[in-house]
Amino acid sequence: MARQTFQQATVAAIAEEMRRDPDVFIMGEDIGKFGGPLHSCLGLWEEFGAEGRVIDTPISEGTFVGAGVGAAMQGKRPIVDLMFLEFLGLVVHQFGLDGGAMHYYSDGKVKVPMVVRAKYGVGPFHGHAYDFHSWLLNVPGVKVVAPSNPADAKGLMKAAIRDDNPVFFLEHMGLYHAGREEVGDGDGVIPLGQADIKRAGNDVTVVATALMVKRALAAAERLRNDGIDVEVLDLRSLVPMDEQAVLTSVRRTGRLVVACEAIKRGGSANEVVSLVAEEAFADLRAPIARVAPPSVPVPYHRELEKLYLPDHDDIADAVRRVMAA
Amino acid sequence: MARQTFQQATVAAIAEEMRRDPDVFIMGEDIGKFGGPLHSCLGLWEEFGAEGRVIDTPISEGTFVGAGVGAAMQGKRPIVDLMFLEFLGLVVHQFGLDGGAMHYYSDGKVKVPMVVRAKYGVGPFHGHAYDFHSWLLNVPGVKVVAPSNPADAKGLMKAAIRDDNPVFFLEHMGLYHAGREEVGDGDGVIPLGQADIKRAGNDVTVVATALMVKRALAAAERLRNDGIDVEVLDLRSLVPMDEQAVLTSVRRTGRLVVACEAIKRGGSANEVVSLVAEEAFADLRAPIARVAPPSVPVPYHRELEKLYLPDHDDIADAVRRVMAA
Amino acid sequence: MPRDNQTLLDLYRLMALTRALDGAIAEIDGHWHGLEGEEAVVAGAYHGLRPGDVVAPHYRGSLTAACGRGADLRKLLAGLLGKATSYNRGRYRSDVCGPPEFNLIGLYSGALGPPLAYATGAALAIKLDGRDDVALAVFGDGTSSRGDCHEAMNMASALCLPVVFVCQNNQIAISTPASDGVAPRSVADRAVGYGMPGHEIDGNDVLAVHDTVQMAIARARRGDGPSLIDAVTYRVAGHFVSDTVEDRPPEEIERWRARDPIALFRRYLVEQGVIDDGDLGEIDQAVSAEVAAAMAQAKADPDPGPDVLGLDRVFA
Amino acid sequence: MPRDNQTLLDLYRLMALTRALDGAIAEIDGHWHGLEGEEAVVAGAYHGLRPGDVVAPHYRGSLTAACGRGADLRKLLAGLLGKATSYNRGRYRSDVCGPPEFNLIGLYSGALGPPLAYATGAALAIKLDGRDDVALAVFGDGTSSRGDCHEAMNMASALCLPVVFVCQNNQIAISTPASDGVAPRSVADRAVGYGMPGHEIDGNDVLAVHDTVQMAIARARRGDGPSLIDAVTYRVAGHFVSDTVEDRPPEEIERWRARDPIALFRRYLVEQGVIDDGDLGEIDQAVSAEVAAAMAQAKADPDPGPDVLGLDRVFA
Ligand SMILES: Cc1ncc(C[n+]2csc(CCOP(=O)(O)OP(=O)(O)O)c2C)c(N)n1
Ligand SMILES: Cc1ncc(C[n+]2csc(CCOP(=O)(O)OP(=O)(O)O)c2C)c(N)n1
Ligand SMILES: [Mg+2]
Ligand SMILES: [Mg+2]
Repeated sequence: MARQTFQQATVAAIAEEMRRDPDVFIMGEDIGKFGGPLHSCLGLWEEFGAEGRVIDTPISEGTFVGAGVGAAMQGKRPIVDLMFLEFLGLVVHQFGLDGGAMHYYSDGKVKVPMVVRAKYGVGPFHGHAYDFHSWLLNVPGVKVVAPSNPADAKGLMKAAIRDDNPVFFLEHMGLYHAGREEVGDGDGVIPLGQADIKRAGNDVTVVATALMVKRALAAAERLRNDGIDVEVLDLRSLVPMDEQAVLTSVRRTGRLVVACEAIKRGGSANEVVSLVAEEAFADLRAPIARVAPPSVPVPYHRELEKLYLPDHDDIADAVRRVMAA
Repeated sequence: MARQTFQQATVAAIAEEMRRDPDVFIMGEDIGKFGGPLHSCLGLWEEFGAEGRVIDTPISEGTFVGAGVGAAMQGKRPIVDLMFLEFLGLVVHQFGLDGGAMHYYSDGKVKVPMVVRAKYGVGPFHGHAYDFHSWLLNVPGVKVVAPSNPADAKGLMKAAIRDDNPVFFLEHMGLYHAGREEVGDGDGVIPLGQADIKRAGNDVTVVATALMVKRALAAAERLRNDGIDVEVLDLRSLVPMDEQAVLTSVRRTGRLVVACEAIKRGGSANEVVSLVAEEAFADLRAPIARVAPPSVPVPYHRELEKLYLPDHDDIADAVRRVMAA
Repeated sequence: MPRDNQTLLDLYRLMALTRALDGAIAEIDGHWHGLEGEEAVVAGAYHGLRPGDVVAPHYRGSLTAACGRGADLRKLLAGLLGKATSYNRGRYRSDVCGPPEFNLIGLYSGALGPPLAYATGAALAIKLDGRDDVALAVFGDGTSSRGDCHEAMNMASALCLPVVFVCQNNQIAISTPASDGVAPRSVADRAVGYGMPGHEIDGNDVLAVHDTVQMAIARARRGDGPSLIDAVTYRVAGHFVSDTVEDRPPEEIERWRARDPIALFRRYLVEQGVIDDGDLGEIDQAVSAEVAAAMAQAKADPDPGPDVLGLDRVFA
Repeated sequence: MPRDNQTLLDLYRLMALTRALDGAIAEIDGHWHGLEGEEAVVAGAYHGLRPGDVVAPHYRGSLTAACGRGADLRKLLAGLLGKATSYNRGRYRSDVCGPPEFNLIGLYSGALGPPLAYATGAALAIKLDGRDDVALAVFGDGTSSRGDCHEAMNMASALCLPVVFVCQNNQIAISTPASDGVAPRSVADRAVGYGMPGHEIDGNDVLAVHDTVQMAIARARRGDGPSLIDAVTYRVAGHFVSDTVEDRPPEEIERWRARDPIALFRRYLVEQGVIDDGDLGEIDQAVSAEVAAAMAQAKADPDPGPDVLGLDRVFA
């Protein structure tokens, strides 16, 4: 066991997998000697650089992600550091439409085992916060992972690297260097598609990922004083989604709040809402509530940014609303 | 009045707007003398080509859409023919992230009045069917229009061209040459954000756009024989969405089915579901049902394609399900 | 460049097969993108590769690439019809996407350009694995305007990857002449900007194509990095079969028809005494018969059943 | 190229202002992307434009472009702090995105590359409207690897648009030397591939930059189409202020520091008898005072209130 930040745990997972499997390599901009923006690849160059397995690329997102697809088709297991999720629009065709379709269209003959990692989210790094992961739910054949803490980040990154499909791995900048937590040093793979109850409760289910899990937990603490017992369900991966875990929880609590950092309109929270509205309607005792930023671009001034991003108060308010309904 | 196909009505709207406003121009691949794939621009070259307002571009999607953004910033009103919606991933950054943010980030000083039109959908043209419009709901600042018939196509295209924002205009290839209908020759602008009840009914609300409207109407006819009275609500534009129309209808019928051609997971249908699950829960008498393709890439063989795409039977089944619940 | 008679005859056979396929498919598929006039580029480029080499063919010529690598004709044609006997059981079209078991990278979506990145990635894998295979990325003159082309060439050069870029330059993209869509006269002019060798060659001369591609492949195998070849030919056909819009001067089309690459090569083979007219005719007949038989079989092959939809087979 | 003393002094002033801003901002913003050493490129490129000309500056130098076009210093600095008095009331950052009322195109998302397309579109609008304005698109050496660069240059050439492309080539992208990220030695080598003039110039010589840009602008105004200029300079600063990773040889940095563009230009002005050292010092002081005053005001300016969030102001 070691105490590690989200960034350290993620890099540790990558390093361990690179040691385990010589087909794993990593590429992206400034990830070599420089260590990657925000230290996203710190130490990898020193250990694997000489083998040519840490590759600095030109600023050509579509093509280096596409090169990841092409290398994966040849049996390698590329990890591509996209730097920021904001650049998803520059690579979604290669990663998603093509990369996600190859296994199906080839009747199983092509596999595309690759991971694209990307930083995002409102945090100490002031910029590139856009959260467009929701698009990927509507692209067949790709998986989406969004850990909320260092230990999950490590276990999920290992699973992502070992997965035989294109996996998009979200690294929240508000969590990245936000403190150390215990992280196992063993293999500790966390299978994709297993949600985790971060706090058990009986009155209402709050479904969240990444930073919103932290905020939901903070909201839950406050709501305890109001006598409201909140269950916080961390999806961990959005595709595949642990639908059973969501349904089981909501069937028990009868109430659902979904918190998400993507703007509300068209965000991935909608998938959770729709699942429950279709499958657990009979058990619902109150309207479902979404907590998400308004449908505006992320504003710049820190005070506006605060207004933009849901915090524990917003989540708590939504919980109170569904409790009162 | 004239009897026109969807394609003819759309081109007529463009021609009329180009006559009305010299700032309107159109660009894209092979839209000049060639007339555009599937005749998407037939006749425009002959009338406006000499003025340089019908511009053939190199195969550079991101850049010609970006050039549309840049020209719009200068006060022009570009229409960009993207050819196929399948190429959205090549332009979503320029059109959506940047184009959609400029008005907000500039505090209203920049306007980006442009239309990107794109063909898509399972139809007689065998290929490029992918429907990824749902992404755009999660991008601040862009509008999304998806007409279901020639008259709507004309009125909505006019509104899109006159709109001061980036508008994505969907042209379904299954509707494109699928028969003539009466289309007014007057100005007949249909404001974006006004849904249309294509069939009034009391038992269940079916919300749809584009080809799914046609199929929902066919389902409604069949369900009449079962004594089920279906209301078919055509959203016409997904952003802005006519939330009031949806809520009013569902509050009356108490039941909702949403039909959509995008794959189910993460599709725009979810936004309608979420709206209702949040705002009209008390009036819902049954679980909500989504009707959408499975989360696989569009298969090639026509029989597989048929299995993939929801038809009137699939919609009717969903209606029966929510009626029985 | 030394070449034996077998190579010459194989090249001829691949050109003849390409033409025979073209004719047979045009009869059944109004949307077929014919390649009359471009056979020298595709045969010259796709003949003589090793199994470990990876090819991302231009869509127009994709079937020739598959044939050149040993794919089964009947299965390919079944793939055109979406039959259950095709390489992917009808899930996807074979005319733009070859069977990956032959190290072919296809258009998995319909977008031109991105496959250049996939080929570049294949070359990266080859380099990482220390193989001396190469990747061959073929693209049209129209496609050369996509940013993918620039990024792939620049990156292949920066990382010194074994890729050979070939422009199947038929001087038109749907209706847009290369002179309007591609700013310079020759795509090969771009090579200097990437610090790689650039070759502009006669794309109707199958030996020029074959020799130049093989030379560039040899360079790549040696670890000396990428090359760019601009093989200038002409699309005698329409954009696709039922494309009736034709704005090019008839004389221009006729001039190129007169330079038909198959006729040119026939003349060469006979003049060089490699083969006589009669034996060439026999090759033509054999190829046509092969295509006809494969087509008849493919047509008779079963359609895919609902199980092929495979809702649970998206993820590996 | 004929130039009057006023132009020379204006160029000097813009360089001095750039440096003064650089120092003042570095003190308050650890994430500021400094441009010590690159002042000649930005001053040379952004001085002398007409109001109707449209500029998409490289992000590093965006403030200089705004100043060169007449934007208010205090408002710009307020924009760095997100204050309510900034051009957009705190909704967006001014360091990478200039006020559009000065015909500036900024980075509205953080992605480098797409603004080249927006500039190309502005040039298209200019051409459609029959204006003789131009668009100026400036980008870094690293950014030159993006497909956007290729597509914009190719399209501008194909449509003969009035765009001047300038590479602010500081020979590095974050940590990646141009030699690794940009395959050829000179970005100007790409011009031949687009059939446009290419110029490689000394980016530390403000007059070389100004003259070459103005020449290319004149060409564009005449309707003769785009040009590409590679202005080779050096990023003496780190990638951003708190960037402590430095892998370049100290001698290399020192060599370029010795070629400091401001010092070079000072020497020239004095040698040519345009101005003496004392008067130059006065300009420096005036500029510093102006920056200090604007910064003090900006700091004291109010933060935006919740109304600025403007949930209903996304759509026009
Ligand atoms: C990214 C992209 N844009 C547009 C198209 C539509 N399209 C299909 S074929 C074609 C022409 C391609 O021209 P070229 O590369 O010269 O190939 P050719 O058809 O001449 O063989 C176009 C534009 C596409 N498939 N992909
Ligand atoms: C499309 C895109 N990729 C990556 C980045 C991250 N990034 C910010 S600055 C920078 C370096 C850019 O290099 P260059 O164009 O040479 O400009 P310089 O920083 O040297 O002025 C990078 C990679 C970005 N902003 N946009
Ligand atoms: Mg072509
Ligand atoms: Mg640079």
